Amino acid sequence: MARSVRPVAVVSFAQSAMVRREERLNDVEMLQPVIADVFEKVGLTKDDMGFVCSGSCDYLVGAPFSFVGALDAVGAWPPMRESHVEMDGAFAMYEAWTQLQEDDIETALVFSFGRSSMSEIGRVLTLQLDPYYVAPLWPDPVALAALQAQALIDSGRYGEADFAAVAGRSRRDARNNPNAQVSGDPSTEELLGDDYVVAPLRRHALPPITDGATAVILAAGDRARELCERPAWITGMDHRIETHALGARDLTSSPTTRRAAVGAGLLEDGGDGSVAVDVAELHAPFAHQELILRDALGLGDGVAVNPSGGALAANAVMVAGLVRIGEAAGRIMDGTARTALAHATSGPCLQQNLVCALAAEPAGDGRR
Amino acid sequence: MAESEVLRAPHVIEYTYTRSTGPVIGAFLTGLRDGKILGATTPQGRVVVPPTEYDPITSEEVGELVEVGPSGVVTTWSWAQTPQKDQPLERPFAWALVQLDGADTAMLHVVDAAGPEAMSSGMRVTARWRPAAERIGHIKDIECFVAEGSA
Amino acid sequence: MSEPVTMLATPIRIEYEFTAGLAQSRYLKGIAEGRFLGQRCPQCQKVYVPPRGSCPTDGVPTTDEVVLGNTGIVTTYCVVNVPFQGQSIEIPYICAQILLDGANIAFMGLIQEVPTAEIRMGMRVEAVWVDKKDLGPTMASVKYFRPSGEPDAAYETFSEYL
Amino acid sequence: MGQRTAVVGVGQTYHKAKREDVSIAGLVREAAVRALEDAQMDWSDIDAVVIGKAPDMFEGVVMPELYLAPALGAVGKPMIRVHTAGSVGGSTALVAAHLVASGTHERVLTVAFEKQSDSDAMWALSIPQPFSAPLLAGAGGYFAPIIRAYMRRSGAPDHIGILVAVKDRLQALKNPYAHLHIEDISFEMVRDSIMLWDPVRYLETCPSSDGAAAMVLASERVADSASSSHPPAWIHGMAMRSEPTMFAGRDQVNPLAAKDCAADVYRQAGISEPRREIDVAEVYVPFSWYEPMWLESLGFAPEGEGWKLTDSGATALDGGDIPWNCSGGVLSTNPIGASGMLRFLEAALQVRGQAGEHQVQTVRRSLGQAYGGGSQFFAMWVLGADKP
Repeated sequence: MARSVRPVAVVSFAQSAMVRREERLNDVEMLQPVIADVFEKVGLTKDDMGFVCSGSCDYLVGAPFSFVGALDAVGAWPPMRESHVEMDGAFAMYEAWTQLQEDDIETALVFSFGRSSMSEIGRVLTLQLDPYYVAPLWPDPVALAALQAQALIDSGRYGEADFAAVAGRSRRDARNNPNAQVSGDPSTEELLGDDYVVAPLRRHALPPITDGATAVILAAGDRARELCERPAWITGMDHRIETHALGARDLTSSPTTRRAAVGAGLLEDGGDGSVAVDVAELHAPFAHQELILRDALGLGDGVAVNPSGGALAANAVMVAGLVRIGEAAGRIMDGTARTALAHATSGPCLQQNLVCALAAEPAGDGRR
Repeated sequence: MAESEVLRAPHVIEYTYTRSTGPVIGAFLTGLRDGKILGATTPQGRVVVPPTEYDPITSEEVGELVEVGPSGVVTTWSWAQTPQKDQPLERPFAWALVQLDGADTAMLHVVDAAGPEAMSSGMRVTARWRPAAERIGHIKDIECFVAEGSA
Repeated sequence: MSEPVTMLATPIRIEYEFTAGLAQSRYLKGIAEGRFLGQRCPQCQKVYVPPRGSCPTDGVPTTDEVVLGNTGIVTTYCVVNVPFQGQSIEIPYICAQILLDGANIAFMGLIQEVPTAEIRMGMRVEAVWVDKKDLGPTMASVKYFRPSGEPDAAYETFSEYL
Repeated sequence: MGQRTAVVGVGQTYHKAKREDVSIAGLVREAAVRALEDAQMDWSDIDAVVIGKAPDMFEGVVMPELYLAPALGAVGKPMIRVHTAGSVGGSTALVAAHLVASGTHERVLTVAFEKQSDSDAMWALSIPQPFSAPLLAGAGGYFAPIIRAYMRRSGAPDHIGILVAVKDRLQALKNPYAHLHIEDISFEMVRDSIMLWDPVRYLETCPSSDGAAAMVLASERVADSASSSHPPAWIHGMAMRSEPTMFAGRDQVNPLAAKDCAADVYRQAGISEPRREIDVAEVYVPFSWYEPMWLESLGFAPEGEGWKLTDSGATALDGGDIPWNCSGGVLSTNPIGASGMLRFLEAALQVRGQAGEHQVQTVRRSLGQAYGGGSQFFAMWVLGADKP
């Protein structure tokens, strides 16, 4: 269903430094340089944008309508065609991408911002849960992810050393990412010396608490070619949600990630095919979730997974998904990859999953 | 401006929400208050616990409510060495998905156990109720689950 | 057996550590000194108060600081006669949009020392501050605005700010 | 505007101050099930779900679409959550419509709701923020000075706001779903109600409601073969516009974003004289004075003369040539997140001939409009009985 008909590409990507706590700047001040940067890279201004869409969450700052003021970082004047989702910026990009499938606009700015440091982030995320049966028990996100990790261990497919290996590789890759928050070169043995936060998850298997902002610019057809030497063409994009009832899911798999990859044109429907891309940026906030996602997509050893360090290196809530798309697109724009997959997730234990397929060439027969 | 000159202040959002339950959630909570656990039957004959007004996969309306448990099987668990604010127990405990006898889905709750070595997937547990006089129609009317035979 | 359960009470408390940011911190430090500090947009030259750090129409940082006067114009107003949670003033009272001299944007302020029947669009007002020793980086430092006694401003001079 | 798109199913809840008989899921399902029944579809027929609501603090559930996915038939499907302040119900419908117009999906369920009685809207909207000025005026205090500015600018007499308040409440008596049914509503009753935010009286403001609205949007192929007993309402134009809350020289009475949004939607629909070419309009009027103000912004009257249309009775269901808010509007029903979608939905009801007692005779084209924030976010659509 969700394959590009009109060719649309990511032509610019910018992000703030991802930090444990942004103490100096308010949301507008944090966003403003990122927006300026994403425009500057392609020599555009806000007046060139056909559509603007953003993603953020009121509860992160504890204020209703917190996205309203953030628009001042763009300067919404003259009035703009503009919308907002209370979701990760990756979903805002999906909205922009669908609207670009219609012919009346050529460009879109997508941005998101989130600071996890201001609130008791674990408790904020608990409020995502069923308000009658689950939230009143106040399970924190680590507790729920740990249930998933234990189920994965029980399945016999992976163990704690595999989780540590994912975390170690993430930190090594993050050394090449100037915006990453957590990097280093720890051995699996060292990491296995970490304390449990909620067993079987040790400290290294958890995402950091991160503040940050990000933005991308999308452009259609020839406009993309004018703006960018190597546009990262979106060849397909899809997202799918699972039931909220954790006890009605198989937590060790991610069928909706696979379904979204089919929707994005990366896999055939049915069968046990594998996604073949040069790079995959997977939004796996917890180490074991990367393993679940790799299996769901059938990623082989030839795929570079999370060369940015992924969400274990920086995980600004509402931002980290769109950063995955930006990082994957960046590899195509800098010529280091021909094809890429980006994934974003939302909700407890990978409840909702988005897959974006990117390539150095537009999809198919160049229709329209 | 130096970082130290930026103003910071605490901020609190606090409210006691009053949630009307509707018939299905209300029946489950009434059951808990009265010391029994109810599940909802889906059109395919599956029993959903805790019950929602709808099948958690197909969204079809559920039918009859049936009593399940109070014992069941741990399908997965995790160990909270450091309990957090508002969580059900103040000493270290296990989070668990428990599939009650007679149910086709598992529910989230906690297990009071001596330590992680006392926990395993597949273990049988049973509900430990709060005293009847303290039960109000809340998921915490079940104080926790405990290993079957240890109650 | 007692009545069925139909209601579930769920107390929720989330604590935050709020950061004012650079622009608002500067503004509040000005308030602590008993003056209003605005910021000018380098592109459109408009002066914003309170400043938010970015020009809402141009999307560029506002960095030039402008010291504004203590007086201004009531551009429009309403008389509040409804109690609500968190309200600290006895009703009825006047709530007005005040355009400070030198600013290009009005903000909401409390008007006192004038009967509600006598307030009008264009009235000149001045800020009344708490005692110097009580000044702090908080909007509570400005007690309210009151008529300054100057002649009213002509409608045409502020109609573009409505 | 992409491919042809139509409304093929609509549903709403009975709106009340407190819907204490349902859970949040029960509330949204009540509207969604009615929309599916109207479209003669099942959960499994739906390709994607788009949901909208105002701030999460109203219910204390963060991103409630995660919890509501299985309640709304979204399992295994795309689900999007929109939040654009008070305009959200309208924006949500438009995001859903674009999913069809872009060729992405063929049948999209869109839902908007608010269960304000889980908390208190006045509390949720006025949570004091550190360092900000203490909130002086509550919700209506923001709009009352703007209304005063309109009165000054247009020279409108004081009774115009009362006329709208009476008219919309009379019309609500013909809408069984409306929250307020004030049987003995009268000019005197509104005039004598307490002046909350002078110049705005109590009965010139909207209530706080629990409620939900839902629609099924479909592609041309699906709409042509739809088995619903009512005809499709085709989208002839749709637009969104935003501008900043505050900026130097901003016209708060007649915001440019409102005018631009109207101009865009009329251009798409080929409308040059809205009053003549549109048969009925559902417009977001939470304070009665916003009717004359939007009559001007939306081009139904020249600037400064909207109140004359209201005064002449032109906007009344009974005898007016351009009836506004036949359902009773936001003044009679206000589940905030759903209020905008109700405008869009009522526009569809009129085109489809489903409005019952508040149906306008022979509707070829209708308008739905929603606004939010500080009169800064706008969403509009024009629907028609004929294919565009």
